[in-house]
Amino acid sequence: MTLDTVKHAEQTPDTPLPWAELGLKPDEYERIVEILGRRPTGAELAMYSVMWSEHCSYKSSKVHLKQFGEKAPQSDAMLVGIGENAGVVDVGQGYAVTFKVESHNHPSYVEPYQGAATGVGGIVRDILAMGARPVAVMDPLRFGAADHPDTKRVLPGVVAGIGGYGNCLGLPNIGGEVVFDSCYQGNPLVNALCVGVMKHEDIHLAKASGTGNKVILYGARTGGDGIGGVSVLASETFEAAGDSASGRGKTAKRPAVQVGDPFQEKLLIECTLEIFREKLVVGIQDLGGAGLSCATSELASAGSGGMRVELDTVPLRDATLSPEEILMSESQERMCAVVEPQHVNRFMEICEKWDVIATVIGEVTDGDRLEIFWHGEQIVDVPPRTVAHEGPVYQRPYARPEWQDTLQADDAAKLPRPASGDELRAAVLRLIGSPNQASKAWVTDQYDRFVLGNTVLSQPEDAGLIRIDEESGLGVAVATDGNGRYAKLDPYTGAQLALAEAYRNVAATGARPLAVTDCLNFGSPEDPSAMWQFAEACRGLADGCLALGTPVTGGNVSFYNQTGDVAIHPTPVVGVLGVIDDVTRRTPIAFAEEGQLIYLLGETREEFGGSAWSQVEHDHLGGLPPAVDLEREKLLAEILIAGSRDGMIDAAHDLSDGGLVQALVESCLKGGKGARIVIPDTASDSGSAAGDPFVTLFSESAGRAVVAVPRSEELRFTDMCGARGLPATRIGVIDGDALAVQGEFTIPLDELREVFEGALPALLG
Amino acid sequence: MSTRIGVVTFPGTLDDRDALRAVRIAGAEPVSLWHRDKSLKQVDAVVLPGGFSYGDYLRAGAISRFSPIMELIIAGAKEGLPVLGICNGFQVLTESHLLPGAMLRNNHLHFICRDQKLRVENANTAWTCDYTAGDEISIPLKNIDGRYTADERTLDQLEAEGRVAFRYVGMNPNGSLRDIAGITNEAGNVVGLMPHPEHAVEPLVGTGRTDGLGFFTSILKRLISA
Amino acid sequence: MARVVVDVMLKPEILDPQGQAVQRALPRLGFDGISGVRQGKRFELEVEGPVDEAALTRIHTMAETFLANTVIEDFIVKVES
Amino acid sequence: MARVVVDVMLKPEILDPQGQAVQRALPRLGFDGISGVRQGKRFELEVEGPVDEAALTRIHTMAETFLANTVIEDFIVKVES
Ligand SMILES: Nc1ncnc2c1ncn2[C@@H]1O[C@H](COP(=O)(O)OP(=O)(O)O)[C@@H](O)[C@H]1O
Ligand SMILES: [Mg+2]
Repeated sequence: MTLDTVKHAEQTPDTPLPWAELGLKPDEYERIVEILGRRPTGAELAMYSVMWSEHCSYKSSKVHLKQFGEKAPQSDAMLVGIGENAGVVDVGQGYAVTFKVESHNHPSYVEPYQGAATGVGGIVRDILAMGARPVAVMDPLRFGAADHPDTKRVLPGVVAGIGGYGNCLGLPNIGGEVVFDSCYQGNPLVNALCVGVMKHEDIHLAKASGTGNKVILYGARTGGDGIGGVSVLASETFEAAGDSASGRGKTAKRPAVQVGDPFQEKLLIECTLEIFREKLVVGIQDLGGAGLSCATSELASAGSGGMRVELDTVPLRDATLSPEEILMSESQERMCAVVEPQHVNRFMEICEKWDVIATVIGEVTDGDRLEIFWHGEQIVDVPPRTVAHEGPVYQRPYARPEWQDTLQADDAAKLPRPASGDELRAAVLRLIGSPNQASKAWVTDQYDRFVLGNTVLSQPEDAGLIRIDEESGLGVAVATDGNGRYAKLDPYTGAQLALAEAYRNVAATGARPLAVTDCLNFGSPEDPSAMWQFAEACRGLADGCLALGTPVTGGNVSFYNQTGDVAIHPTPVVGVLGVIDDVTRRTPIAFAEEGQLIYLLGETREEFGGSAWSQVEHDHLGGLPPAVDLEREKLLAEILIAGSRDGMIDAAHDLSDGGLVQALVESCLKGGKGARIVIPDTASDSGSAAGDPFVTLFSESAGRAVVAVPRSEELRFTDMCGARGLPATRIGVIDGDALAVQGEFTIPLDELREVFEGALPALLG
Repeated sequence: MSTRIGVVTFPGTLDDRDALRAVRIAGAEPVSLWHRDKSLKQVDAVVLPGGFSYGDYLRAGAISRFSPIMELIIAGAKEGLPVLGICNGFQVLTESHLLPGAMLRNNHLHFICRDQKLRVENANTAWTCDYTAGDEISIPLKNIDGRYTADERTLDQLEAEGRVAFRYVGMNPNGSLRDIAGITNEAGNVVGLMPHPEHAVEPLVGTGRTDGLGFFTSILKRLISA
Repeated sequence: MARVVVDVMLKPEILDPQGQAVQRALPRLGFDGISGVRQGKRFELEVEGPVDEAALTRIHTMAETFLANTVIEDFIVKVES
Repeated sequence: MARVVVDVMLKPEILDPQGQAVQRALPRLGFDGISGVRQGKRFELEVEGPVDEAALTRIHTMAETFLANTVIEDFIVKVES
């Protein structure tokens, strides 16, 4: 096989290249030729094709994501915004926190364990690359129907993979989501979030500057992982250059599956943190999707000069890899650093201490080209910005699907409702025993939530809460939420509901929401309906973030979550980060003290579109999702935060899917105490639902929470709510060992527990 | 002079920071030890903390058992150096044959993380003397290879000699034989257990209980009175 | 009763962190001269009835669909004598 | 280069939940006639130089002290042809 050098490319302008097989469109290929003034070499083609893919270039989503910047609320907390590996937020006392959520959906369907494991690994390296010590992970998950046979393949594998990787890394898993819906049958969603902490001065960026500085690749050896597509370059085309008809079969097809090595990643983390401590790097980038292509072009593009790389110095796991494959390989657990020459020795010593392989593969040049050599011959000569930051941008057509009206007209209000106390009781048990509403302990018990010794709150609390300073008690809370059913009914509102819920969850722990990350999981951008859902969700999220004053700091887009023509529900997953000055003030969900008063905050309206009740009892999805009032969410959050800070509330639980009764069951079971509830009947206090037990218990109106108030604090608390204009309705008292709704039903805690905790084990074994 | 307690970090150790913190909270001086160290830095006792040393590849503890520092610890333990192995540390101790038996995959085959109740069966060891035999404590348990196994003769001997230091109460979380959660050597200086006392030393974090602090106050008491 | 063994190994091109960790440890333990280690699984199956063509075909299917994850693993079926 | 295989299996008296889980799943998947399943490990070692008596002795020691934990596991060493 002849090496396709730059010179060779100049001399053989007519050689046909497999750009179409690599996913490039004719006009995209034309642009590459235009940029280079000649045909690309195989290596250049490999780089452009992967960097211009949807996954790396955001070519369909960019025009919509722009709003997150344009509509960003004024925030002093934002230290690093969208565009870097992850956003960075000031949390006070000199600390900065970085967090981001990312998807690994498609790989997790193919190989659940490794797909999910490497999803965790990838997001952790993103956080590490910002200069931060990763301190926690979370995992928002969506699966097909709980009783579908393939769910029994995918779910246990995904959960074991997340646990297997995260536990071995020593990162506490502090929360996530597990949602079942048949729309995810062929397209499970595996999103992974990581939080990292650093001091302000430790923030690092992915850029290569300073002529003569060395480019060091360190971590695992490079193998053939995840390069399925590009092997065509190594095989047919060039093998048979000028004779493409011969079609001679060649090397084994490279594995598209990446295998994770969490032990290697743990070493990489500790090694990198030690390198940061000694201030040995100028710029740093993790290797994720698109591997070295991405790392080298992004570092060079963001820096001031050019870069020269000797590709044959890359340590390999498989000696037969071609240069194109090395550039494309997605082997895990690798990082790339730019280091001043006088620091290289120390850098290498630290790597040696941690048994991490490190190699100087190139250096920063004073030009403006990214040049890559293979045994002395030049195979890449490109302007790095054109690869990394100036990919194609599409204005995909989008249109509101015609079925949207029909769907919204199919109002959930018409569904038959439980009429008697006994029927209500039965409906409660079916609700909390349904896969989506039942305890997720089967999943979360497989995750280490204690490691690092700073976990203040974790599952099943509203948000995960981590102490970041032992002396002062400074902490951060993170929650992720997303409801595909709501978003299907109305993607604009659905995205805002996801945001509002995560925001509320963070506030419920007593933390002040500061910033947002998001993972937007949608169908094909080439389908105008899915594209409309995406556009609406982005608009909703951007408007919502502006209203709440919480900027989007980063996130991820996952398109093509569809099988044939059938897409998943549009599923924007939103993560909100908050700060709490003193973690001893945190509010848990548990009802722990008998005699404390239970207050319902916010207004309850008759809102059942997309509700858990409509799904569990009627397998119904139609109507409109609950209305969003972001001013109200802000007010609720202020009350929850003040209540926690000033010791007025001892428990708080946000209300979301499943409504009031779901929250009451969870708070009772967590605290091991019952509750006596009286359905409020004064309309002014509790909204339009007053007096109707079904609506009060099952409606999913947003902007609500339940809190437990010590009797001694009642007056102070209700005064505060009254003065601020937040409806606060006393609905009962913590008491006994049953959930009793006066005049309707009583369910002993033991019975609730059996149903709530028994459901997933019964399904998953 | 203050009491120096060493905490070993192997590649892949995770709970070393927590163990160091627990030592500090108990009032001793925490000393970090590195797996390649050729000296024990004059510590009075050693903790082998939890985690996944060498990724738990091959078998949990099998690779770290051969590190340079383990040679010193094995020799020291035989002369009476107090050694506490927690989780992965316990696995290292059985792999080193400082404690009998072996740890296998949990019988349900899953990683399990829970607040686990134990009974302190032997309150005479270097690491349990601040407890009373029969005390029930709750501390976090988190592992996938936590099923304690030994042959019948060894088990009988352990029982007969009072060397079962901790037993699971209420629920056996992994199929450990005779509900064994932790054991001690004959001399009582080497103790290993699967659950994590170092995660239960502060009221706020972890499970919110401080039932694990006694391990660290025990050793302090023992060393000071010695 | 006959015994059939199914050996399942990661495909050669797939990263084998376990084998790699073992290999790296060997020199430290004083074992030289091993240039590669791969770690896989071995299943020993006790088969009722005769191990004929039909039985082996069934076991092959079982290995392919269940014992091995053919996305990342290869397997072989052997009759133990 | 020669290949030596070390098979490591749990001793017969030790409970093997992995093997049992496989065995229990088989009938559900439609595979009958398997009365027992044990799951163990298989190590494939690439040996530099000749695989003579001396090399095999060394590998045997390695298996005994490292690859297998003889408290719970048995092993055998085989030269692959
Ligand atoms: N996959 C998961 N990983 C970790 N924690 C999870 C996961 N799924 C659910 N949880 C946790 O379980 C609890 C209940 O989840 P959920 O009912 O979805 O909460 P909410 O409705 O408040 O968002 C939360 O603490 C959540 O963080
Ligand atoms: Mg919640």
